[in-house]
Amino acid sequence: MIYEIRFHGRGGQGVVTAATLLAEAAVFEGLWSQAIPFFGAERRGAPVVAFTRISNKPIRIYSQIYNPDAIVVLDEKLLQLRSILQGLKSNGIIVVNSSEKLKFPKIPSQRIFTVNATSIALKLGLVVAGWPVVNTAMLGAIARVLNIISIESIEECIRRKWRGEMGEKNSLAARLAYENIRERD
Amino acid sequence: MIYEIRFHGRGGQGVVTAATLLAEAAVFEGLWSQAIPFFGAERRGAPVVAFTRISNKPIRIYSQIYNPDAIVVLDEKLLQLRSILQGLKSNGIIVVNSSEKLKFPKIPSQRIFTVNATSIALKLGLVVAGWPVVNTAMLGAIARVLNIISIESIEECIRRKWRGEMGEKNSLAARLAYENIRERD
Amino acid sequence: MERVAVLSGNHAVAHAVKLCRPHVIAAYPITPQTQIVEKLAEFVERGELKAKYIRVESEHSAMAAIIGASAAGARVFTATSSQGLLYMHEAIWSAAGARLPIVMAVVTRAIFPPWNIWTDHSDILAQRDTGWIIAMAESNQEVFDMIIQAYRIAEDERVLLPVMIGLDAFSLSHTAAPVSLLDQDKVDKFLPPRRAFSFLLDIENPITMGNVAFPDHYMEFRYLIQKAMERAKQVIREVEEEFYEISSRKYGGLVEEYRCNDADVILVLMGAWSGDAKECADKLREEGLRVGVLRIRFIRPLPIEEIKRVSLGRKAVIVVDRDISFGGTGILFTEVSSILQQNSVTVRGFIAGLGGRDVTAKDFAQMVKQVYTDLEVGERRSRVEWYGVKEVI
Amino acid sequence: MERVAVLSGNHAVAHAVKLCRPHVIAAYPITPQTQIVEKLAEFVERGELKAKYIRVESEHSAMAAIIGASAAGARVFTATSSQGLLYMHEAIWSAAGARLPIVMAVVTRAIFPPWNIWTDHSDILAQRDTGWIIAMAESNQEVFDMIIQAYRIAEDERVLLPVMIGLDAFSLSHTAAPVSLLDQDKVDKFLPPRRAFSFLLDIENPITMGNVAFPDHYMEFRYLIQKAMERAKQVIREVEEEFYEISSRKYGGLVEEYRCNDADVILVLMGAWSGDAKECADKLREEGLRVGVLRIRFIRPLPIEEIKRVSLGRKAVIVVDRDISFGGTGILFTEVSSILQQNSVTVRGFIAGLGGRDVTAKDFAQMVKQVYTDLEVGERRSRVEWYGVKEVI
Amino acid sequence: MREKIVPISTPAKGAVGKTGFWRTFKPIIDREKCIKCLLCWLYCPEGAILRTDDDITIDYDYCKGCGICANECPRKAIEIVLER
Amino acid sequence: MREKIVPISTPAKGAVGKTGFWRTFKPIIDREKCIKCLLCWLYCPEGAILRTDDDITIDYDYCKGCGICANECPRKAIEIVLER
Amino acid sequence: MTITIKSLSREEYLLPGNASCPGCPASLGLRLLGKALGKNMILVVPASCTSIIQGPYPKTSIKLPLINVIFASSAATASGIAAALEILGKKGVHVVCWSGDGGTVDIGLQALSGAAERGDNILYICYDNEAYMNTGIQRSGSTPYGAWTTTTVLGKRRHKKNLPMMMVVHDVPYVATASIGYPLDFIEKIRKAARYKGFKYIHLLAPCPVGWRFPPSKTIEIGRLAVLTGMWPLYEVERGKFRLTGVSRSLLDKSKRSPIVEYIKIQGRFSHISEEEIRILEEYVDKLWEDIRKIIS
Amino acid sequence: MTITIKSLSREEYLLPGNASCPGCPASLGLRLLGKALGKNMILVVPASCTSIIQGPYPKTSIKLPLINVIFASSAATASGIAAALEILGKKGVHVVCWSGDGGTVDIGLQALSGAAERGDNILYICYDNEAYMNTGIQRSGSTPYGAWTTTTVLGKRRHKKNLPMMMVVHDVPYVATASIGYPLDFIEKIRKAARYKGFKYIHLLAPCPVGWRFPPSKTIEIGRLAVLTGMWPLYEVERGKFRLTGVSRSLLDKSKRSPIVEYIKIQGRFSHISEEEIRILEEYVDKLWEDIRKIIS
Ligand SMILES: Cc1ncc(C[n+]2csc(CCOP(=O)(O)OP(=O)(O)O)c2C)c(N)n1
Ligand SMILES: Cc1ncc(C[n+]2csc(CCOP(=O)(O)OP(=O)(O)O)c2C)c(N)n1
Ligand code: SF4
Ligand code: SF4
Ligand code: SF4
Ligand code: SF4
Ligand code: SF4
Ligand code: SF4
Ligand SMILES: [Mg+2]
Ligand SMILES: [Mg+2]
Repeated sequence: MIYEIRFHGRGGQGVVTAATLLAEAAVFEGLWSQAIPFFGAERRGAPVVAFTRISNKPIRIYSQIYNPDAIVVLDEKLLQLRSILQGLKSNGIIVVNSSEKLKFPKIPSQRIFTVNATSIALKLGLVVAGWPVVNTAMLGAIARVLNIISIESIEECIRRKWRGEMGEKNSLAARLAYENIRERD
Repeated sequence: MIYEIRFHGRGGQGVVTAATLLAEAAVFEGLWSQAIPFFGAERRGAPVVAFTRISNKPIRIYSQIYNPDAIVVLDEKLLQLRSILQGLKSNGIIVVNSSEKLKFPKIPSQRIFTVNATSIALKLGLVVAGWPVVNTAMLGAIARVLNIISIESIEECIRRKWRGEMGEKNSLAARLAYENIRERD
Repeated sequence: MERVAVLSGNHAVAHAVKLCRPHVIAAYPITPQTQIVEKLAEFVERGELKAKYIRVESEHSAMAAIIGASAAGARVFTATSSQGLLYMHEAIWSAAGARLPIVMAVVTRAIFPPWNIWTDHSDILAQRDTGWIIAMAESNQEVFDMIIQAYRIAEDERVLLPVMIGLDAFSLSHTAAPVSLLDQDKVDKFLPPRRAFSFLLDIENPITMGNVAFPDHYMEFRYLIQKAMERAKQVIREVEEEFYEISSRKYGGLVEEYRCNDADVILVLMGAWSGDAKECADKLREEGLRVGVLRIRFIRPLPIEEIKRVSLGRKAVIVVDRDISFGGTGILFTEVSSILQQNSVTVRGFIAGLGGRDVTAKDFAQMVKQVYTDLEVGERRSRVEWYGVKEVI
Repeated sequence: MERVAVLSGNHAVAHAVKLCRPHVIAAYPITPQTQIVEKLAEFVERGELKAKYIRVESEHSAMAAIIGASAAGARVFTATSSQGLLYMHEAIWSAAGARLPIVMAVVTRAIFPPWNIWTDHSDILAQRDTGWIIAMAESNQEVFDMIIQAYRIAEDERVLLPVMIGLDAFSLSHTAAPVSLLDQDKVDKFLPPRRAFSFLLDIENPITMGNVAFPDHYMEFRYLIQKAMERAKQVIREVEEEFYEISSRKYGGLVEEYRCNDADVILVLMGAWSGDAKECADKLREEGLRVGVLRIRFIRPLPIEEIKRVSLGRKAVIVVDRDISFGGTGILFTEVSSILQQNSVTVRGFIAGLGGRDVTAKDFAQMVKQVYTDLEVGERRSRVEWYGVKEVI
Repeated sequence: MREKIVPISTPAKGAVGKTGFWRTFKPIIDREKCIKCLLCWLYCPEGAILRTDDDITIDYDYCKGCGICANECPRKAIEIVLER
Repeated sequence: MREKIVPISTPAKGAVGKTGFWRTFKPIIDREKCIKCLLCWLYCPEGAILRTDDDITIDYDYCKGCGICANECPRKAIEIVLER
Repeated sequence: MTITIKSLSREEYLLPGNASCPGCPASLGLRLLGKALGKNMILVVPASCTSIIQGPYPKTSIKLPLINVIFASSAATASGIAAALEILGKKGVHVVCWSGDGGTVDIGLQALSGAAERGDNILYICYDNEAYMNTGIQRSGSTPYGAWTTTTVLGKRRHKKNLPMMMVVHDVPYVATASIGYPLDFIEKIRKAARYKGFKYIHLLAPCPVGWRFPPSKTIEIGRLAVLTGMWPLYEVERGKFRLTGVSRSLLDKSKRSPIVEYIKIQGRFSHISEEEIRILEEYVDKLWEDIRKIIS
Repeated sequence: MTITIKSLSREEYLLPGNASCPGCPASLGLRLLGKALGKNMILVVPASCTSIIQGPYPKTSIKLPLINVIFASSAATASGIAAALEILGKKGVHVVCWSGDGGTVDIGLQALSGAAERGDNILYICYDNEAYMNTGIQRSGSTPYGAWTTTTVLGKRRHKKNLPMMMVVHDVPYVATASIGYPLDFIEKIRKAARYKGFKYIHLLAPCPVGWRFPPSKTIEIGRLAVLTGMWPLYEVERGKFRLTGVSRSLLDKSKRSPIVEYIKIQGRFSHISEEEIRILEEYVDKLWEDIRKIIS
């Protein structure tokens, strides 16, 4: 079993952190994982990607991910990018941070989920430098649809990363997203 | 035919210049030559050596000279050095700047010549920084004993190197040494 | 059991270094090595590592500073990459000539111009003449393990040479993966404090290091470096055995052999993409092609015997270089084929993946298949080609 | 006929450079290269050479300055040796990557520590990966000739790569020997002014040199350097032919073959001691041993075809290295035996003469005889040994 | 071809794309308040404020939304709103 | 052996031999004139002037004959003669 | 002879759509450099944020001939270009080094000092964002006391190297400081410098929102506060003659200077600074001005 | 607290029979260094005449732990040694860089400046013979205007780089100039420097008979003339406090300074200098002192 996830976000949104936390949660579950940042000009606001690779066996490949099983989009606006679904498996999953019902060109066999991570973040007061922090919420969402990593593991890894209140809030964000994710047509 | 000469002098006496001028004179005669400095700490007053290799064919070897045909000693005091005649061919020639009859341990088949280059230099006023300049005189002496390079070629090359009065004086020094060299017992 | 942490290759380096209790660290930042030096600076500032951290103004000075510290008896560390490695080239020679047991991590990265920060082995391999022991890791775990072993190798009296541990830019340096850590007391036992030798800088024993050696003396010092390199081979194997005792991990000494025993074709390479090559070997074996992987762990000292032994009697040896010696050819290819002189085995070289161009198991499979096809039509000539170059740019 | 002057190798370089009318010279002194830069500084100051002479504060800056000047369209020159060459290592890569037709003289010298200023080829050979064309001269005459040809090769549109011309410390650099000079007008005809290309720095055509290239672009630039290296082989031969027209001198292209035709054993080496090796060949032939000398003139681009052709069917090829890649072996040995992979010829290597240890025709004869003896008792295994190392120091 | 043997690049607007896409906040000029002092034009790090004769407009294709123009406008004639 | 694997050297007088041999000129102290001010001792680059209690002697094995001592002696108590 | 905004050309030499962060002082500085000198210049850029700002091959955002160079080599490369232009008879072209603080005060210092000593005909501009930003905010010799960076997580323990004054010691015809908070002053100094033959040096303070941890809208404001608090005196030294410029002219009088906390408190990099550390910074500023007083008197 | 000759130890740390030229200022300087600090120091020596003076393997003329290092690296190597000593708990050992002018003002400048900025605990001594002597007299950044060297055969066209004042700008605890003509002053400054923790810098003028072309007996005399003519002011800067020392104390008054031709005329390297060039040198000296006056006031 090997499972590959691509995260899309914008510089400053914590995309690499999300990919790494997911990898840590996988290890916490007794699985193997990798978190792979793609290094470009990670300017604030610029589109950024990162990857997580999860397997039940030690992972020895280090090449890049071309055909992810899932795509996580931290900012709805990124759906405008032509490249956003590039390579997604025909039975792949898309998880988008969105408040709306998405009209989005995809292959019928692919499934699309949305969760309003922004409103979760705002509700919890998770705001840094004017930006809602949505990466942890998105982890809760992906945990739900991946179904190989428990939300508890995600919460645990988040709490290990940020001690105290920050940890609590962020893990709660993940939990709320986990509970509120919806599948769209 | 290959002819190898080793010059002994002291730092500041122009030993390398002597070796080079001899090489130039050889080329002027239509022969082939090399002038090889040995690089150590060439401090003023410290013992220094240089070599000239002369041949009637192009010289292609660049290794050092171990068994010279002739040894030229610019400063009599250097005769105290144990290494002074090291490697000299059994039929080799020794030319020393000296005013005296030398008592010097050598193989009988070797020949020893002296010339008072210092007095020639002093007579001609060839003095730099308190030192008599003896290297050009010694070239005249070696020309005489080598017998493959004419004194005229030596004079010419000296005059090319130093234009004007300096050239004249130095070539005269060579000529005087050429004429006044003596063989000792 | 020790804790498993998900660490980037860079952080794996930093954690391993911390466990080795270096006295002096001097480093200069360069992408993609920065996380190493940042993490170590943090360890030191927060008091988690009792060491002096010198924030030098260049890599040349980084190496110079740890040369000084090592000559004064300290255990030392630095890390760099690409331009930084090239900038300290002169000092690199100096460290080896002085026989100082320095350990350095090198995040392998492409060389300017143009700017490119992705992996490429040309930088580390261009240092192969310098008298350093040079190794490349395949995984973050191995980076961690190699760093700790590096000190033992470097400080072994039979060796006394500096060691460079390479890890691929981004594919290892920035990719986070699980790493089994080791307890401090285990590492302390494995790696005792550095011993003082009589050639160190010490006011009670005034000696001069490195003054002029005339032609009648110089060559012997060079010879002694070469002798030490030869002895290092055995030391590397021994140290790995001992490390196995505390970690239950070993990789195979100077090289790692993966399914080589019965292989017809052997892929030879080093670094992170070796894992993809192994993946390729497994896949091709499913298709009936008997492929093995010989991973070069140490390129200096050169594993001559191992390469010879493993290559013996194969249909082909395929060397994949992530580097190029311009006007010559792939550096591994040159080394391997030199070892296999007087041997008729087909050695096929591919130059691939320069400047971080991705190479996957599929790509390796394509190389292997091409060689098989050639062999089938009787084309057995050794040669090198470039893989995956676009014709027009 | 042109004037014959008795010149040290260094002065031969300076005179050749002057004839090439460089616009910008930047250099930093180092024994045994100093005479080159002193002479050139004097030419410039005395108005005999219309050029800008930049008295840089280090070799890294020397190379940087001529990179800048060359990028702005100037013909440029520098010279260095040993530590200076190592100190500019990063910039050396940079010059080649930018495809600038720079010419540099390298007086080959041993590497610190300990200090040693005598000849050793490790310094120049340690630069063999960098994308420079690298040649070594045998005589002062050849140094003179090579410098002039170097500009033609470097500036040829099919090449556009920098060129390094090596000459042995002291044995060439300081040994004065007759050199046939060339008249300025002949050189002017042979070497026209440098042509301006569209990738130079020019306010009328603003372009950016060397900005970031992602993995999807970088590799092609490296490939193009390698292609240029391959084309350079032909260019080197052509340029030599043309040079012959003005000088009546030629040496044989990438290599010089001396009495190789009927030889049983070939000595392979480069640099000044090749003359001693030829002397040895002549002497041994008098004793009935058919020995030839294959002198490597250009080590980059590597004369693969030539080495292969000349080695074919010999009893043995003896490679004598004045260098060592620690933990590997002699650098020429590695290159030559790599070329002769799949070939059963015996390749014997000797590491000799490091740090200026003198090697004479007699020494070469001893190496050759040892190989003959081994062959007679059926010992045909290729291997490398050190020649003339004292056991105790 | 000759141009392309070396790593040289040619000038182009949008070398990394339409960077207006990076924007989270958007500056909007209030033409009532604006006195055309051009300070915003001078200070914009992107050159994303276009100066036509003596008027100004924002080139939203490239404005990265840093907010400097708004911060520096002496008339508070530029408002920053969340990008939609 | 271990000492000798690296290029280290040990201190010794006369590392390049008896450098008194380099001398062309020789300093000779006139003990009449000397007031034992030790200035010559202080200035000698070679450390070739030996200071015994409050007297001085020249170590001709190592004196290179630079003449500094003579030049600096306040009493002109050192004479320089041509070396024989 | 003060410059007006209106007089500035509309031509842009740093094209939009480049890779600078929002609010980047380096990109604004480059833009202003273009306004100051127009097309007649060749840029030399060592490794730095500016290497990235240009954007990747095959495009570039800079409409000037530009050569990217290895980190330690900008001044030397510029010397070479200037020499080439001179001997090839290309007149009226300025050779400008555009280098970060790391590439100036640390790894590029030697080449810089060498070129200055030789008096080579170049204009060297250091844009000083007070850390190695391109590699992710490590301390440089130019990072001020007390500032957090990733290699000084508890705050730097050494003061900023005073490069402009070191360049004054080199006795070159023109040295000036500038701040991105005062663009016209910067432009004026560039133009003044360009009138001299020989080596010219301008040190531009460039507050960086990413590295200094402030909102990108505050770049100019902080550049101004640096000057108003006296942390960054604006001056120029023409042929050895020292002169305060702009608002700094009135700041010799300490009472005219804003308290430095105004500058410090809005920067995240100083968020953990102690009272004691602020005092040390204040003393540093006082000494800066004391030295200036001496020079002027 | 002035030192007397008699109080100096007889112990020699530079042993006779070394490879210096007769009349060498570098070897005298080393000898004095030994007298100043005794055995408790480690020497760092970059490529220079001092590399040769030691003599060749397997012997050495220096009875102190000494590490020869690559040319550009002395200060950085010293930083490493100092760090090692500190963490290994070895107290009371001075780490001293003994470097030529080339290794200081040119190729070693960057490492030097870096170590100073970090405040590393070392004493850096530059013995300044105003050219690259070990390689045969090429100009350095420290060669004075008008001087012949093999790379400035018509006389150097640039002034000497003012390294001591650059080090003062680095704001280190101790900076001083010294001249081999005043050994006791030099020894005193070494001892003073050694009392400070942190970075200390001493710049020793070292007239070299070989490179400056004067008889070896005149080394001290010329070292004195440099000071008396005002060409080389003796001073020290302790914790930022500037103080002229020795005879230089009285030389602010130009009339007290000997004419610089007295210094110039006995040096072969200036033998072709013109009246105009002498004037330029005079102006240079006047400016030197003018700057000192400003600092002192
Ligand atoms: C020899 C070398 N060492 C390190 C680097 C890595 N590097 C590239 S840019 C940079 C930081 C530049 O800092 P600065 O000069 O202040 O410019 P900024 O990034 O802040 O604009 C570093 C350390 C390099 N390119 N070359
Ligand atoms: C990188 C490098 N470049 C050049 C040299 C050659 N070199 C050795 S000593 C020296 C001159 C040293 O000059 P300085 O520092 O003034 O000391 P001095 O010889 O005058 O005592 C030079 C250029 C070197 N060893 N290393
Ligand atoms: S700064 Fe404000 S007032 Fe001035 S032009 Fe811009 S928007 Fe108008
Ligand atoms: S927000 Fe920033 S980028 Fe956009 S126009 Fe204003 S200053 Fe320019
Ligand atoms: S300097 Fe003269 S007076 Fe003084 S001790 Fe020496 S010889 Fe005697
Ligand atoms: S002549 Fe020179 S070396 Fe001899 S004792 Fe006098 S000062 Fe010392
Ligand atoms: S880090 Fe700072 S200086 Fe660098 S590009 Fe971003 S804003 Fe500009
Ligand atoms: S050249 Fe000058 S400094 Fe060097 S050893 Fe000789 S006298 Fe001393
Ligand atoms: Mg910076
Ligand atoms: Mg010097």
